[in-house]
Amino acid sequence: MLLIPCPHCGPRAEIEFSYGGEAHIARPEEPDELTDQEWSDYVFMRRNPKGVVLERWVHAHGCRRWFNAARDTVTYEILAIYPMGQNPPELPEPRYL
Amino acid sequence: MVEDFLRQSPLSHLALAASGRSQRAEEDGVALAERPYRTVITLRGQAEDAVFVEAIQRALGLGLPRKVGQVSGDPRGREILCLGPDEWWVTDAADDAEPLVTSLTEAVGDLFAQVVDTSDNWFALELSGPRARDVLAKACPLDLHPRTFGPARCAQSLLAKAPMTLQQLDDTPAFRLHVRRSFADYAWRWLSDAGREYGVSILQS
Amino acid sequence: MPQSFRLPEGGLIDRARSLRFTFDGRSFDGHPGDTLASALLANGVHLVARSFKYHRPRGIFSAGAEEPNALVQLGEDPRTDPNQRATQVELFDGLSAKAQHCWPSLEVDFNQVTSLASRLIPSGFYYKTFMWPSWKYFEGPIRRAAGLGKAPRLPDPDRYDKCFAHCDVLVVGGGPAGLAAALAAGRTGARVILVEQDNRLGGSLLSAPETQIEGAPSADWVREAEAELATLPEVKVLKRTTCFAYYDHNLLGLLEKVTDHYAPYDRPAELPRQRMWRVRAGHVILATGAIERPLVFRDNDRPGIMLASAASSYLNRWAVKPGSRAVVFTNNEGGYRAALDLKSRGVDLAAVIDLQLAAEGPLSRRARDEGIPIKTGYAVTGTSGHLRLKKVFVAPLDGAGKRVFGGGEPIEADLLVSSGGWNPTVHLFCQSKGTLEWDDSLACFRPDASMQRNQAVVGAANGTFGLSSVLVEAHAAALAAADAAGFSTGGEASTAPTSVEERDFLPMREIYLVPSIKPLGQGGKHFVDQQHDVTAADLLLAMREGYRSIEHVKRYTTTGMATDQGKTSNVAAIGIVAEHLGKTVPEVGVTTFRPPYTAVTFGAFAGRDVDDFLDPERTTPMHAWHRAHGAAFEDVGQWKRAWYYPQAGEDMAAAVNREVKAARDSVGILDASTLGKIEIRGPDAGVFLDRIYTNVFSTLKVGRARYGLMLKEDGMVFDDGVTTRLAEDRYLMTTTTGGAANVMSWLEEWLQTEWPDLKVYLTSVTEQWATMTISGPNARALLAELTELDLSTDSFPHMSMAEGEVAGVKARIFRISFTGELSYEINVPSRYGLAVWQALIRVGQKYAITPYGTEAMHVLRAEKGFIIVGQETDGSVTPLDLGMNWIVSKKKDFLGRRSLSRPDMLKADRKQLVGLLTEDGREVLPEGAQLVESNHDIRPPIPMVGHVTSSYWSPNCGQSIALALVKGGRDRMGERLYAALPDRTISCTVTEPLFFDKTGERLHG
Amino acid sequence: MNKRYSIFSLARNAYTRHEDWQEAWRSPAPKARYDAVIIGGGGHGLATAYYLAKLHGMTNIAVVERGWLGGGNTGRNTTIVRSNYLWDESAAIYEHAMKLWEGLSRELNYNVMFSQRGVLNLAHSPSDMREVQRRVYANRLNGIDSEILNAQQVKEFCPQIDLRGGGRYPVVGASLQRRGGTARHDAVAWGYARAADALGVDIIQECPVHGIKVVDGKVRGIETARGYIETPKVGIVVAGHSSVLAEMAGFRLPVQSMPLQALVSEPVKPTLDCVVMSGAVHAYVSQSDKGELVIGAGVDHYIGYGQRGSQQVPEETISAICELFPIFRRMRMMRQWGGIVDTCPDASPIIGKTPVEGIYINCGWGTGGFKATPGSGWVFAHTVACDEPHPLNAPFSLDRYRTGYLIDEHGAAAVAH
Ligand SMILES: Cc1cc2nc3c(=O)[nH]c(=O)nc-3n(C[C@H](O)[C@H](O)[C@H](O)COP(=O)(O)OP(=O)(O)OC[C@H]3O[C@@H](n4cnc5c(N)ncnc54)[C@H](O)[C@@H]3O)c2cc1C
Ligand SMILES: NC(=O)c1ccc[n+]([C@@H]2O[C@H](COP(=O)([O-])OP(=O)(O)OC[C@H]3O[C@@H](n4cnc5c(N)ncnc54)[C@H](O)[C@@H]3O)[C@@H](O)[C@H]2O)c1
Ligand SMILES: Cc1cc2nc3c(=O)[nH]c(=O)nc-3n(C[C@H](O)[C@H](O)[C@H](O)COP(=O)(O)O)c2cc1C
Ligand SMILES: [Zn+2]
Repeated sequence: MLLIPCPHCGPRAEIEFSYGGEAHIARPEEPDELTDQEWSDYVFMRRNPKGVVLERWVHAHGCRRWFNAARDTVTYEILAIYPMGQNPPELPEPRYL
Repeated sequence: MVEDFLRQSPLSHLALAASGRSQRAEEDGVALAERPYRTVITLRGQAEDAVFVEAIQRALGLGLPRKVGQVSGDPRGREILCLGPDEWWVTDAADDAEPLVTSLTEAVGDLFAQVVDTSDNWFALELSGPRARDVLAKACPLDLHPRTFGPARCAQSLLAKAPMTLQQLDDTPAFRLHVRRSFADYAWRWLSDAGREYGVSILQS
Repeated sequence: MPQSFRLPEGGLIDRARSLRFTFDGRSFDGHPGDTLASALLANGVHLVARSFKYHRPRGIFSAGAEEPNALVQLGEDPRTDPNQRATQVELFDGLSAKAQHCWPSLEVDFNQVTSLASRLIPSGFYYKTFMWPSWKYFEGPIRRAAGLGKAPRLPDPDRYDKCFAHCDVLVVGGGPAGLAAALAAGRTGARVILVEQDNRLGGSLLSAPETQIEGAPSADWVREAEAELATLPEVKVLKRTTCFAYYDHNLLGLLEKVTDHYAPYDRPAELPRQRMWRVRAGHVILATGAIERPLVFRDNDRPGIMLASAASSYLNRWAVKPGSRAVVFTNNEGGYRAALDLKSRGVDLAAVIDLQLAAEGPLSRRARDEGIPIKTGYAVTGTSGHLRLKKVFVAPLDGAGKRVFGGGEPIEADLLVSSGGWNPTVHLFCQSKGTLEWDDSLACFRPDASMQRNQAVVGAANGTFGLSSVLVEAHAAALAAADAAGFSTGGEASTAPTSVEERDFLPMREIYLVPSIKPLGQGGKHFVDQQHDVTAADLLLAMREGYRSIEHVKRYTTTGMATDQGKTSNVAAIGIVAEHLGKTVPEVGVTTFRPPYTAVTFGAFAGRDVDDFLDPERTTPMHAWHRAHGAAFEDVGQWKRAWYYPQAGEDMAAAVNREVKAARDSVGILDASTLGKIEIRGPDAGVFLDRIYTNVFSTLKVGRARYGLMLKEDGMVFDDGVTTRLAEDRYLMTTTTGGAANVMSWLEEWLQTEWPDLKVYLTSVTEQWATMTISGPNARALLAELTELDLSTDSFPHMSMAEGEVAGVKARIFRISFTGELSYEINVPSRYGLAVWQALIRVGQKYAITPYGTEAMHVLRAEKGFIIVGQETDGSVTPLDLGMNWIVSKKKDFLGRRSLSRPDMLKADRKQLVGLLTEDGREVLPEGAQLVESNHDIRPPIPMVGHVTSSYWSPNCGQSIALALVKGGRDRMGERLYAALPDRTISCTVTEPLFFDKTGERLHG
Repeated sequence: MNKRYSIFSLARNAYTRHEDWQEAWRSPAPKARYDAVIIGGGGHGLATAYYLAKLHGMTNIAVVERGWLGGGNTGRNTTIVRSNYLWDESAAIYEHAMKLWEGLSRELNYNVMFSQRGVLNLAHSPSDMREVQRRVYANRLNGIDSEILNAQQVKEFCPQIDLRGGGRYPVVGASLQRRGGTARHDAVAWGYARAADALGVDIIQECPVHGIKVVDGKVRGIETARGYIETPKVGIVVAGHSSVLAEMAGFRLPVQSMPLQALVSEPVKPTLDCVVMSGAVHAYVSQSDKGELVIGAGVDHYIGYGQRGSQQVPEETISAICELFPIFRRMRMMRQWGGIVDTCPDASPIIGKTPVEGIYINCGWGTGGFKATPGSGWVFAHTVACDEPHPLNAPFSLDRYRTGYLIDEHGAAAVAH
């Protein structure tokens, strides 16, 4: 059970949170302009890195706020949290095979 | 005003009033009481908007806590719990929320804010006594040690499998636990069971 | 001969009291402080078990958690526990244990024939045979031969508990290292939890009474340490508590045995049997000690053969002589400690057989001085004795340690102890993904790099074996942890407890496979994993067959996969593999350490989350009424909903028919409180809803309501419900019962993450309101009796809302309908729900008001062709499939819209919602029935064109009705389809999904 | 040549003290060039190689495995085999696998201990029951054995279950596939490896692939820890690592890799004779031939390559097991572990061509691909050899996410094992 630092409530147990998948996926402004392929990329294609992932969490059983996190998917270390709408901080890029 | 006898606590089927004591028995580690009908108003608004903050303070006579987890006011009377960066609870000992809802609604007026009566959406229990933290530790992943939590603090978390808003009332320690109304029976039975090893007194509300 | 092997004095037992217990039907006595193992040994019982595969007689091998052999079945059904390690079972009065995995008895076990056939059943034999004619003929007997103890047959009557805990410093292990660490950290005021699996603190000191700390016997130091810890308010000491798992982010799992050690009649009823702790620790100090490594020699498994340190423990801690005449077999100085202990406590010491070419340490010197016969450069080449060790054979080794000379000289002995060095107990460290390094000087794996923050390993667990170094290291680690947690010693440097450094751990002679007089595998067995009967020959066979990775060796031979998880055997196995492959031990590497350290009861994992606490039951304000009126309940998510209300003599069908008719003939009442409700406010509320719903809400008039459909971005229907505009900037949304929480999160997600510019606030009010629906031609008349509101269609039309009092309670009333009848949905604050419901029932008597449950509701809505999300839809259905194009706006974008124009969404043969009428109207199609186009009996696979989603007897239509999703269904009106069931075929006709009041007159009543 | 395994060879070798057994497979050095390379030595990769050699005559091929054979999900799954899937496309491929399972031990001359002891999928509510019926009826029309049991029949088939479900999850019925059951996970990998090796396939372990050379949209070869290997065809069958390999080749997948956990109890004498699964309470359990209860837990809902998982997940699963089987509450967990499962948005696999010519992908089996091992290898071999999908795997194309032809097995496979 991870210990996730909610930006509003402080470190809390993973069971209070829900996962929201990859961060920084912007909904297309004009869906009609997209090809089927582009639209399906938006709906289905997600980064799945073995390394640092930028992802979204919501403190579902807490303050109910969404936030972004950078997490190493191998060590599970949470490297940073930052608000929605903000760009990720500079982060190390560990490489795993 | 509606007749009193028309209303029902979600625990009315347990007939707690008949069995309850007035205070915790010496030998029991915890006491448990239901606290139905308290006023709980959910307030949403922009903490960075001074007009909003001031309007609320004027309407309630209480400072609007800005840090999530902070509580201002009197836990046995009127208080404000900060639940999120733009979310608060105004709770009050009054069992009729309407006057307060009205004054808050008027206070926020056309501001981008929301005032909703949620008094019946939630149900409050009070758990107190020297072993109260031990009982809560069975249900809740929060660290409630006096160094990290205390009176005038609140937190949202889980009570076993029910979402919960928790606040500490005093150093007894006494805690008030709010669960959604439909979880009242579950929460009550869960806590009674978890407290069994320490002894549980049931208090009249 | 009661306790004839009990020494007259010493030991940490309470001789004043005796405890009576039985093993395999025989009665014995022991004392408080004993384990089952020590008590058996005190009574001269060594044979306690049979091995897994060959059913070899086995004894007590160790004195702790690492025990591979002495597994017993404890207690009687329903409180029976298989595979309990006798070395960890605390003795209590009335304890009863049995040998397991043998027949007819422990002494005479017929299954031992497998031992004779052992040549036919080497590792992996089952992969090579039993294929013809079929595995099924062999599987049964093999299954019966496998397994160890017996699972209970009756439900477990005991209760378990679970809790969370938090601390600044968690110290695992209550030996000298753990105690020193807990004291040092505790004195700073930090919150400390110290856990010790044993019932006593002290660890290895309990077995070494002669050691001194701070100038006093270590036992005194331990006592004082424990006393001081008890005075520190922020320190919690948990004994009988095993730290079994180290999960991410410093979450550790503990299993506390709360009442297992009490006699059954003494177990306090209010206490759980066991308690699981989940500790979130700021810092973790692992002081888990070390486990001795046995030597692997021929026939090293007989009762009477044990670890050298175990022998010392039995002598010193339990005052038990583990034998009368002993041989010590060692490759390092440590074995001499056991030799000295044995000698000094009156055991006849036949010889120390030392693999080393010379023994030059302080202990061996002392042993020599005391006249103990020592044979260096010698090996044990074998043993004899069936149910108990009788003889040990020894012979000189060649210089390389690969061969022995001569036929082996016999030595009479009933005890053989062996010491092959020590393995730091790195299990928890490795579970937390720490990496190991091989320490050549100590010949063991020790912790290398940590993968968790704030973690330290100290003492023997870290490969630090000298007592004073252990104390210094632990002390320093604890202060560092406390300091990092914000607690300091307050300026004055606190000093570590001191002890005289004992250098009794010297380099060893690394020989993982002790040679014998015959080639490996002949005339005896070199056991590596005793519990799984894996021999050195098995390991070699695996490698010969190409299973060379240590992971393959493990899985092919099953070494290390038994209940002890190879605590005493893994390193030996790795050593043998390394030697055979010509690699170094670290090159071969270890297998993955996984939780739990020792096995954990399922019940403890579940804690109190069993029976009706497994999942909360959510109830509505009118629940008690439904119960009192005999309702049967249906689970909808976590909610309990009234399903139907059978009256005397009615079955479900009769009750539902009555309820369905009542709602159309006069008036019915339904508890709809479980519907999700969300208050929405803000200047952008309308825009927001337009993006969420497929249809438009921004144009809705205040006071009016509209049905809406929500899609996920993939275009599939996700939820539906009616949303009402309460004011210019306020809406009230309703959702399905099961979807309420998901919809709320869905809305918040879009608002917070994608559209933060929209000014909208949401608040869930699901349980603020008790909701009751009255439905039927008399609904208006009934309501009129309880409210002053003008209910005429003009002032209160269909799809609108009004506020007013009902039965004296302020209410919101919605005129909406899920039945096709004139309906009012009355919402009052939950505290008044029951009162208003009762008022409606009371007044409704004159209209024969009938409460109806969810089943009748389903029938009523199906008669009207209304869908239920989750029944007509399954995550693969679009609004177009449902024929709901009318609700899909062409003018605006909304979530999921773009997906609807993907090529597959437009195909004509997509499954579409239709109605079905059976040819024989009395026949009700089963839900889920698959539809085919022809009823000719053809062979599968038979192409299916659709399936029945809902199907009911409709008393109002006087026949059965069904909804179905059918390929190209809208073009099949009037077509005949067949529901192909295993036992029959039902023919039916495709119709519009609408069966009753097709013009919708009744709605407007 | 490989010597055949049989009771006679076992006896013969007993006589020579097992000194003469041959290696189950060779450990050759990689050649500079192969006609095709399969990346991933799990069950699916090895089966692909076997069928490529056996059915398509491609024997100059290699399987390249980063660690040890079967060390991925093949070696860590709960071994449930069944074919009672809802949609026609799934039913067809899983049933094809089931037929291959039924003759697999003898085909491979390696006992994979395929045990058709029956798989129960429990229903706990009327709506569960509706789904059970829908699936069973579809199964039968697809020619798959599948039955509906009422509560009493469940009790008769598996007396250990507490029909009250502890009170909260009463068992109201179940579907039963009698031909379903379990197989020995490791043996499947090893049996395919040995059989493929016998046909000339090079099996190369301890050889991680760290690069894929693509020129002009065509694959040329792979970079491995043991050097560059030239090849015109690459089959990627690496389960949890699919996205990592796809990235090397320069295309994307809709796959998320998540931790899925399992655990075993201590071994006991036979106490459970069938496989029991319950989607509602997220639990599935069987007893292995060695005696452990083998229990599958749920997935963590976030990406993770740690091959472990969150502590609360097995906790929930074990609670559910205690609920269905109060007699197991005193049993003890002996070991828990995790795998990295590759999940697709529609819970169905992707088997087919990729945007890169010569690269084929077989992934997305998520929590339930062990049962498909023979069928998956069989169709994938066809795809690689013929450069076009077999009709059985054609619907499982990567392109379906574009067109919307999803095969959503979430409902029918709430726990997809
Ligand atoms: C806990 C658990 C329980 C499960 N239970 C069931 C069940 O009961 N029934 C069922 O049908 N399915 C089950 N599954 C799913 C099933 O295990 C998998 O779908 C299936 O085994 C996948 O097989 P595979 O051969 O594709 O993958 P794997 O066996 O994972 O093989 C992939 C291989 O690729 C290798 N690889 C990765 N990267 C590289 C690289 N760069 N270079 C070279 N090689 C590489 C890996 O080392 C690995 O050996 C379960 C899975 C888990 C984790
Ligand atoms: N041959 C040698 O020189 C040698 C070998 C081993 C130990 N020792 C001596 O042992 C001492 C080392 O002290 P130490 O404190 O490091 O080790 P220790 O063995 O004295 O104590 C470790 C303690 O940890 C407990 N423990 C282990 N795993 C646990 C778990 N998962 N949960 C709960 N408790 C657990 C054990 O029951 C034990 O009480 C020194 O005195 C050293 O001289 C010497
Ligand atoms: C069906 C099955 C049965 C298993 N039985 C045992 C067992 O009896 N003993 C054991 O120690 N591990 C058992 N395991 C677990 C393995 O030891 C190991 O944990 C698993 O293959 C994952 O590998 P890893 O832990 O090395 O990462 C079993 C695994 C599976 C898939
Ligand atoms: Zn928060």
